[in-house]
Amino acid sequence: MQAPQSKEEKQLETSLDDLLQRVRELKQGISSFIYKLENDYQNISWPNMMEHFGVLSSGLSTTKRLLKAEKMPLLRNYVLFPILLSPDRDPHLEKLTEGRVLAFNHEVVPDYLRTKPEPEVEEKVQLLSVKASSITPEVAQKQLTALNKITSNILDIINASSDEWDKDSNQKNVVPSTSSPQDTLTLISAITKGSKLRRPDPTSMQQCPPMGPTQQQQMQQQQQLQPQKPMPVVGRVPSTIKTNIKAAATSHPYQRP
Amino acid sequence: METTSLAPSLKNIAPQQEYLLQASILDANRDVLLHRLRGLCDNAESNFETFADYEAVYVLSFLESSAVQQSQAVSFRVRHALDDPEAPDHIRYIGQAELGDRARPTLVRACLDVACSSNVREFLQEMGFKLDYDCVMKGYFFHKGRMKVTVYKIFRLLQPGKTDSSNWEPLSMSHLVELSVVAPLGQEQIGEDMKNFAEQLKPLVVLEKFDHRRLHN
Amino acid sequence: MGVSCVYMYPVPEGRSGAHVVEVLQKQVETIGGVKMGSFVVDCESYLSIMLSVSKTLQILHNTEYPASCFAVLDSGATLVADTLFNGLLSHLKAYYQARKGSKIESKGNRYQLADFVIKIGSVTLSGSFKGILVEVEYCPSVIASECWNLMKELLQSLIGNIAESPPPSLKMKMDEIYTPAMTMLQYLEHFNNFRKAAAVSQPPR
Amino acid sequence: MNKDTTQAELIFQSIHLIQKLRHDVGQVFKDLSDGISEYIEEPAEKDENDGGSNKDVSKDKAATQDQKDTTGPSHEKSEEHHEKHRAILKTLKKSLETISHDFSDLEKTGANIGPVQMFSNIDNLSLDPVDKNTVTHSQLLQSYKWTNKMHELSDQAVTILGQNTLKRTQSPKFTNVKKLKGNTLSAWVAPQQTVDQCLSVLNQDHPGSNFTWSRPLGGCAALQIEIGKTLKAVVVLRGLTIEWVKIKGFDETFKTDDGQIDIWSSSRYQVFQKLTHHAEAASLHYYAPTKPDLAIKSFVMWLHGFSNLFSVPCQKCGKYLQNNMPPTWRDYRNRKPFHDVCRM
Repeated sequence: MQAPQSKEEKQLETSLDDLLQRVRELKQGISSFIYKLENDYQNISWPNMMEHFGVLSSGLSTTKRLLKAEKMPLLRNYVLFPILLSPDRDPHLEKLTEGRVLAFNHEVVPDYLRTKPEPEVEEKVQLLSVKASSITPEVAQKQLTALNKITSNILDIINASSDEWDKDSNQKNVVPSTSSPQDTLTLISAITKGSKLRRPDPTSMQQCPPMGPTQQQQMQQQQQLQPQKPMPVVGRVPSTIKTNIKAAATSHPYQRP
Repeated sequence: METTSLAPSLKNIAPQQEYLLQASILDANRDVLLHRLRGLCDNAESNFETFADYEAVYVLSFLESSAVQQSQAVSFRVRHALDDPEAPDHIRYIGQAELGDRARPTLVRACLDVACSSNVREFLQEMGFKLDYDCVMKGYFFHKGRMKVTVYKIFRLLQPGKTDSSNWEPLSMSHLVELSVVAPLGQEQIGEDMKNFAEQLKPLVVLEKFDHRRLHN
Repeated sequence: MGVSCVYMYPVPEGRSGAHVVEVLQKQVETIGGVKMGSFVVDCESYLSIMLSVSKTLQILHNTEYPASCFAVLDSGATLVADTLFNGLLSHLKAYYQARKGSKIESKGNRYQLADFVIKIGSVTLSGSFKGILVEVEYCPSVIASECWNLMKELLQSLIGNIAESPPPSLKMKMDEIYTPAMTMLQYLEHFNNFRKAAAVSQPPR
Repeated sequence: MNKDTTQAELIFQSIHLIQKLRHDVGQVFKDLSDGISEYIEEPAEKDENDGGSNKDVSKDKAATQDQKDTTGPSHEKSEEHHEKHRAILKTLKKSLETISHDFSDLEKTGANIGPVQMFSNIDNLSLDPVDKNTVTHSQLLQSYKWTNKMHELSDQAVTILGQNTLKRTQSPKFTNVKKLKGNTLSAWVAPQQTVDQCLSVLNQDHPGSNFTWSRPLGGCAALQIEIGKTLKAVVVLRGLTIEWVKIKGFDETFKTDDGQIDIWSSSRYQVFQKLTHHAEAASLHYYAPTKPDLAIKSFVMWLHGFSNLFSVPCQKCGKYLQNNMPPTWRDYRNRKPFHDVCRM
């Protein structure tokens, strides 16, 4: 009797130790997180915070796993029975609980040793489960579809308006087309190179028939084949025109980029 | 021989550079820009300063103008204020625009302004200059420190030589906006200042350094 | 600004220019002139190159108008501009080039006598003395024909019969409003004469 | 006025009564302090001090009686003592009566004095306890000095102006108002239309010169005259009276840098500084308050005589220059040119 019992006890002891270890770690994690939140909240960043939560949740899940582990005896089979309730302060208990529980008295015992929810809560749960079971599957299905429908409708509305809103704000950014790059180009070239301001030289009329400025521009855009049609060069005297034309026809000296 | 008392004033012509940023604005949005400029620039309390100038560009080039020498042609811009008969005429020489590297915030070109008597047109023609083109510029003028902002419209003259306003034809539906500073060579700090100033006019106008080589005549 | 007349004062044979200038200065001081600084008028010639017709551009400066520059063409057309005009010329190097050794200047003392300004300048062409120019300006008047007789009276007391008639370049413009450019044209005329004389005595190489 | 004098009299009277009252009260106190012992010597003093009023006389009588009593035999001492007491009481009573009488007199006169009128805040000055803090006193002193000076100078000016026959300011002191009234007023209160009309007529009469005028300050016209291409003049007119003249060269300007008209600055040329002096003199010479338009007409005509300032020799010496100056004087009658030193 002694041996198996001791074996069982031993197992229980070790598993309890393990459990305690885990819980302690978890507790430490929580307290350090709380400490950080309280004293170092300026430096805490969101990823940092998430990291802490991750640590805590992993701690919880390992504890859970430990409880479900095979080696773990069924703790449920053990009964904790309070032998003595005393209203006096218990320094040993106080030390064990790090000052959280000062005495093992009537007040704290129901909270600490509870294995079932409170009766009122139990009642409410009961009520709800009864109500749920009273609904037929068809009705439930109907309600489900109705709910789905409503939700999807709302979703649609929200999406539509958010689209519109996006478009609006986009438009706002687009609207101030307060200047036209075409005009800028026209004006600057007029002021620096005199294009469209220069009067056609009466002597070189035949070579470059006078045309309206806009027309001329269109021509330039359309006739990409011969964009380098020489403009009348001011400062030339009629006698030199012929040679000029020749030069332009054979190879134009400045190729534009 | 060089000991005359005039010598210093003649020899020390510091080369002046013009730092330039350009853009344009549609006529409809002009007033918005003007009011913003008025707030940004000096003398906000006074009214807009306007100007109306007649500019004629004269070119001196060789008779045997082969294309290579064409690049050596010298052009002088002669300006004459139409709204202020008292103001002297003006010769302006503008050098080839340098873009510089990408880091340089503005266009830089040599620039020389010389006030002169009103017979300058005939005088230049007698020197061998030929009229290249002319136009009228009318618009508004602002200054902030040594930065100068002009917002003006360019007009073609329908008939040569007549400068009254019935003879004008606007070149486009936009005003040209220029931000410029004329300063001695090598003051790169100005470019930064201009860039900062231009930044404040966005997105109304986006003042840029325009590559003049990109322009075709 | 007023009407100016510029005359060449001959240097008699055997007398040094400096001495004649000194005598003239004494004379001005005797009639009450007060020395008010000095003056320089200089002139440089630019010749056109590669233009079909050869042209000469004369650039003059005058300390009386220190911020101005006078450009004169062969026809007498005169452009008055800022001194920065010299900067423009440097951009015209390919078309107009300064003729070497053409720099001529008149330099000397400036005297004030009531509303008159009297300038006695000795002319030097590329460093060597060529002659004496006397300028008398009557500041209050702007019409040469109005004050010519009055100026003649002063001029004759100073330089005698040389000032019998108004300077030739002024004769045509006696009734116009006088401008500083007219003074410069008178100087230019004298400078050209000096240059010609120099060219004759010293045949070109 | 009359009321004031009676008031003053009343105040004087009441002051007198107050003095009397004080004296009487003082007497009573003195009597009391002397007591019985010294009583004897007292009346003599009193006799010397006041003997005028009726009551005093009666008191004196009592006193002399007392004196007699004291000189009486000594066996009657106790009775004498009694007597003394009675006498003292009597005199006391008497003097108290005078006091009450005088007091009622004073009250009566006092009731007649009306309250003094407060003329101005000056009266309150005396109430200001910190007169050291206010500078009023020194200022008052200063202004008093200045008014005195001004008074003196204006007196002198009146005497000097009185001797002068050339009068520009119309005042009843200098001229006969009745004679000039209608015309003088129109000389400097001429309506703007009249002035404008007069000036445009002048402009037409002198084709060689150019007249422009403006009213920078409203009423007075600042007239600018360009005579030929010789000179420019600015003439300030009050109505049609010439108030101010300045002459400058043709190449000078009467404009300040900001475009305002500048009537103060002088020409930089000696000739025109001299001309300004002459023109000022001429504006006085041609002054005619009765015919203001004629005055300005003749002044402008005289000024127009300077159109040949540089081109005409002096009538007397035949020269153009004298002291390096052209003939800067024009005769008032025939407008002939003279040098400053050549006119008589």
